[in-house]
Amino acid sequence: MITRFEHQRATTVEQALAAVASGAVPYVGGTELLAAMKLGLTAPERLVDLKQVGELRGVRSDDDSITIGAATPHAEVAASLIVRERLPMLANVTSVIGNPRVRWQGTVGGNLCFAEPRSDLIPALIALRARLRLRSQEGGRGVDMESFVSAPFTVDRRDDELLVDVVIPTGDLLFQQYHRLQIMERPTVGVALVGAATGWRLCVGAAGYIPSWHDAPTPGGFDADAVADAIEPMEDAAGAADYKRDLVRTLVSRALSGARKVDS
Amino acid sequence: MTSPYQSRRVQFTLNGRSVASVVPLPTMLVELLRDHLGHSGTKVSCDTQVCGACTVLVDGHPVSACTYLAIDVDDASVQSVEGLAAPDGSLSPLQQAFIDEFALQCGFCTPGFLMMATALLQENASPTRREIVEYFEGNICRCSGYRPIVQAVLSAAGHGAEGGHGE
Amino acid sequence: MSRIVGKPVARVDARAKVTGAAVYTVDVVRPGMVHAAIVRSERAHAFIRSIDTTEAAGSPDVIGVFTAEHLRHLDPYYGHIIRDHPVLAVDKVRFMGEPIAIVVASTRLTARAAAATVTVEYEDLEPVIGIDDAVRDGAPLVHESRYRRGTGVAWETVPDDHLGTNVAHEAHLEWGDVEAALGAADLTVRTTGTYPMLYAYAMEPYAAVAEYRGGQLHVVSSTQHPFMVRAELARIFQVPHSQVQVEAPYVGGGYGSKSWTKVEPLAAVAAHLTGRAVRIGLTVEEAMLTTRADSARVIVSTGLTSDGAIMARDFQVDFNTGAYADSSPSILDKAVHRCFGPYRIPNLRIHARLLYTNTVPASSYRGFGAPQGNLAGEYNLDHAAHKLGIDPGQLRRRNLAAKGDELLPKRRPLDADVAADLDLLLTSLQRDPPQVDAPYRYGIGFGCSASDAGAFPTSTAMVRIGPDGSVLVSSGAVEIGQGSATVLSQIVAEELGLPMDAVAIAQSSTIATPFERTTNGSRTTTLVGLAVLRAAQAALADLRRMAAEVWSCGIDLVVASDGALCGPDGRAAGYGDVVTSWFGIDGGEAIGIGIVRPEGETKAMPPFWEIGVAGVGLLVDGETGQVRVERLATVGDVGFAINPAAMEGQDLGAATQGLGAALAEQLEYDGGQLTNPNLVDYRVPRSTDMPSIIDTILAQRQDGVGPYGAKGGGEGSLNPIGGAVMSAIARATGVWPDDVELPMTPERVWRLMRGSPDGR
Amino acid sequence: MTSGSFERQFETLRTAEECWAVLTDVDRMAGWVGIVGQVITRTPLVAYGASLEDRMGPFRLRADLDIRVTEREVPARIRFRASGQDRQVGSRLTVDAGMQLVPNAGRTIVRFDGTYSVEGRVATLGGPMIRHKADAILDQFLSRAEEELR
Repeated sequence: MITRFEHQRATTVEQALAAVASGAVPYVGGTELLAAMKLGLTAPERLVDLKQVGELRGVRSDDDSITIGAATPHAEVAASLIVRERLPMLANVTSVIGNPRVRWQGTVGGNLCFAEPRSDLIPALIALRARLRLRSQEGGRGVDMESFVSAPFTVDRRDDELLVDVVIPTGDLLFQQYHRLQIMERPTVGVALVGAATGWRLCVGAAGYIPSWHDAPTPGGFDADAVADAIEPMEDAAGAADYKRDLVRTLVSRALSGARKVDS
Repeated sequence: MTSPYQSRRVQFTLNGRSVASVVPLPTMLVELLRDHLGHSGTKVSCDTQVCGACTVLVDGHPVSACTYLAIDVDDASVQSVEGLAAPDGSLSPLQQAFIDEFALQCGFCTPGFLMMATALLQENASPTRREIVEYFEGNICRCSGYRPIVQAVLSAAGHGAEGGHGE
Repeated sequence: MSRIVGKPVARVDARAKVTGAAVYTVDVVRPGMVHAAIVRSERAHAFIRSIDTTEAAGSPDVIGVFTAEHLRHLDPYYGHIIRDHPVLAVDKVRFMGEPIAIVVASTRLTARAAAATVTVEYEDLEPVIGIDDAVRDGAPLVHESRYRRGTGVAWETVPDDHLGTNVAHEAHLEWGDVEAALGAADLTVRTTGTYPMLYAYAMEPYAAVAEYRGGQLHVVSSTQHPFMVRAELARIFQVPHSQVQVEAPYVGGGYGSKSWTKVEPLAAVAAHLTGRAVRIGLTVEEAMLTTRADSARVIVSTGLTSDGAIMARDFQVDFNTGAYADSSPSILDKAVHRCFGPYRIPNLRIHARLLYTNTVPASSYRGFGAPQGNLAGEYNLDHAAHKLGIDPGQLRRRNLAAKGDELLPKRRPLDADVAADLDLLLTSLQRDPPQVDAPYRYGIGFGCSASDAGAFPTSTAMVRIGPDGSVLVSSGAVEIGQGSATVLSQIVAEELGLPMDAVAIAQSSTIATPFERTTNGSRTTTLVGLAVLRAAQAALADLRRMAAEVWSCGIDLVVASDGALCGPDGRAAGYGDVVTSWFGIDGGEAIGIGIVRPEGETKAMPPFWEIGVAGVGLLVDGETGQVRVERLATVGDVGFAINPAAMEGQDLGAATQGLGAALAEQLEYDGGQLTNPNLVDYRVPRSTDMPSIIDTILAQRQDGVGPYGAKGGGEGSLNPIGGAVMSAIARATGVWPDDVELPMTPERVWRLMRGSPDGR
Repeated sequence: MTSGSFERQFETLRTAEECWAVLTDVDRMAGWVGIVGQVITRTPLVAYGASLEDRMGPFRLRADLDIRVTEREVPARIRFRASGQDRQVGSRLTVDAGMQLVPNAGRTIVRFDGTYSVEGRVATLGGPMIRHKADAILDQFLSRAEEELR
């Protein structure tokens, strides 16, 4: 049951910032927010629609990084030539989220800020060492992707802030692969493995309450058993804790053997 | 007594014609089409964005009209199943292929599949069988086992019975 | 030589369905129509202490709020076998989600908002959820009082009186001496098969629009059984059938789940109490709280000789049927007939119980009691073959009943060649086995089933040939997607020598079409087909009589040819000309009635045996337990496929639902609450789950009683899938458990491979 | 329905009387657990009311709890039943819990046990999440209790 709410549509970032400063909840596609509102799980009194804020949408790049506007639909990221060329793992991840409708309605920023624990995008961006830029009427700040999500559905964003974009460093990438397994509607386990000249990062998403990530100088520095033991598996319709832990072990092993093949 | 909800006017293009309606804010796009504008071809089933029965195109892209605020299509262009056939009643190649391939039984999912297939062929005029299957991940047909639907899209895309190139 | 039957003629409903023009109950709008929302129980088992509707009654737009108190002047119970189901809960709720009150308002939004304000005080009772809860000593009683028989007691199912227990119905079948035979067997294999609680998921959720027209109750409903719903409504309101009209427009999927009465009484009492046209349109979540399929535990022991001959089978069948009986007593009886398979079994004993629990009431679903028992029964034979070192196809061939054998005493002998069907299946299934590498493993599985199908042979139909020679068929059978509109039209076009576009069909309206008992049991093509065939022949005979009078010749001299009549001396006239000449004006019609009843070829029951012969080849990921079905084969032993494309569509659809049950679908209860009443957490097969190799084989031996030798199909291909998948997984993994349970989720397969019990 | 049970204990140097005084001071205890707002004492050691509010990102659950003491023996043990519902979310919470104070060689063993259940919409969406949350709340409560009785 949706209760009463007020609604406004922003066309500029300034309008959007003013709206969130006055307590409005931002949304673009509404794939998560409207679904939760329909179930009565959340009842915001004010909404602000960001679909028309052009500044928040699109993929930009320079030599060392790719920047994705928070209001960019997943499908647009997946179709971006520059993303497909330099961040094939991200192109892959954004082309398997939900279904084609969710990928046109849903956006990168919405996915990150909603922080459903069973997300493909969050572990991928942690492994890619993405940095998020937020703004409020007071000013802006940056947050590393790995410290953005603190608990299920809980992120480091104040109600008066907007996530503006995601900056992904691409300068020294050597390797990027995402292994996933999905049993129900959302991913069951996602393992992102990214190698860069400065080091390797492995992130496990979806299996635990929050993503868990590990750094190592080479892929040989990761241990699948240790990674699996480190997660606190979330039991749900897809499986109990022991099963999920074993899935993590299997997928991490597969990811590492993929890296070894490339390495050798 | 009056409705407890605020209402707002929404004006948009529906299947090429300009339309307007005044709706309570919580109205979903599918309710606007079905209940306010009498376009009942678009169906509601799962109501959770997984079955695709409510698929319509907004500005050319497929959305779940069950979870899309009606007021958000203000100024937009919406295409529903009623807009697929030509004004003279002649069917689109996809519609004809669905008939020829027996790609429907109860028909409740059919409008959603047709709209998804329309979106797919706009994105990719010559999809492979695998691409079609994957594009339909979010559309449920409980009657057919999907085979004839996939075949219909292949056939409308010009692959005929050969089944497209590659898996 | 047929012109129209036996060919993949385009569906007559296709154009309406691809343009969005097809009208379903959810699309029906009536002048002044208002909307009902249902207040549902938040408890699984409780006495209702009070219901406070004050706030709802004063809410914006609200026209009325009604509880069981408002129905006291009616006879507000339904249930066609056991009349145990109150329209609105009376004094007590028996499952979480049971309707307690109806709120009628001018919009759906405001009706739902008002319904959310109704508060109910409960006095909790201990809930009964599982089979073991229901049968233990001292179990709380779901029903305390005796109920009356329903209006549609099935011909072979008579409700028992089990006052003081949770057993709603029992059934028993026995011949030979099972104990002695099991004692003498070389090998006895025991299997416990647990079949999940399933939701049919017809994509159109239950909906009904009710109103009074000139004092007559008129209900439009998404139902498979308009005439049976009429009977139940007439009894609730205590009026003659003629005062109640029920019609079903296009139905958005049925699969059995829209059999008998569901939401129609709620809409009807709301219309009765408000005097308005009232629509009830459930959400899928509410539909999942309306009905489901019976879950089951089936224990089977089979005794065999060392060379694989079955000596005896002993079955214990327990069905969890939820809070109300609905069609489940009949389903239980059928499960008894269908669990042991199309085999010669010298000694057989089956005991079955139907158990009330505080869960969503179970009712019909595709297969009607067959899939539940087939899982245990067929896996058990594969397990036996494995233990004996015999090829599973060989073991079956050795025991399969032959055409003409009696599967059930005093019933129609087997009218199919199941061994030939099995050969067709295995040839397809064993073709080109894939090469697989670790961690993947491949296995095939298959099974057989025989169902005493066709429900009851009661069917009437009418064919009218109009003044322009075009034809209107009237049948009470419902178009639920199975293609009845097309197949019935094909039969009439064939019989009258007319093209398809000269034939139109009107269906499923108690006021506009003649009586049809039900649209279930795979009966429509065979029995309704026979009725329309006879009606077409009768209409043609009527037309010939007219021509004979016009031409003043003997009727024997008038013959039909290519859509026209020819008489002596080279006389010929189109059908329309004969009609108008006879009536003497540009009007009139020739009318034919077709009737099917238990007489002649449809006297022996069942009207036909519906055979299921199907199998899969699947890959198991040895590390994650994920299963990918690579190939699927079905044999539709349908006698004659009047529309082969539609028939193959039915077989693939049925098998696909079987795959859902085998691998993913399951309604889950935690305490008294259904925890996955949505399509996100109740996962049905998607396009990506489908095998890449699908072979829908049709076996057409024209051995049925239906038109041109047709027999029913459309359910059979579901029945063996569960056991086939289980056996394929056992072959792939090399692990053969004694206890099997569907769905085989990746987690269950993983536990099977590791011998690891559930870690929860 | 999502349900769970718990059983925890710790030992303190305080006497049972001292523990009792702290562990029946509802206003003080309310501050230990983030999700409990104001507590109203209707009849001391018999009936209380409390407001509960929990948030997980955008999801919010609010319920007025009715708390009734079902057994008590000063200063040894107390049991209560708390129940309430969030009508907006369509969910109901019930907690049956008890505390036992067992003197043990100059120390006191403080034992808590109980069951909780969440029924309705919330339970259809996140059983594991609820259990996870309940564990966290219990941990929070017990660590504060242990701290205060150190």
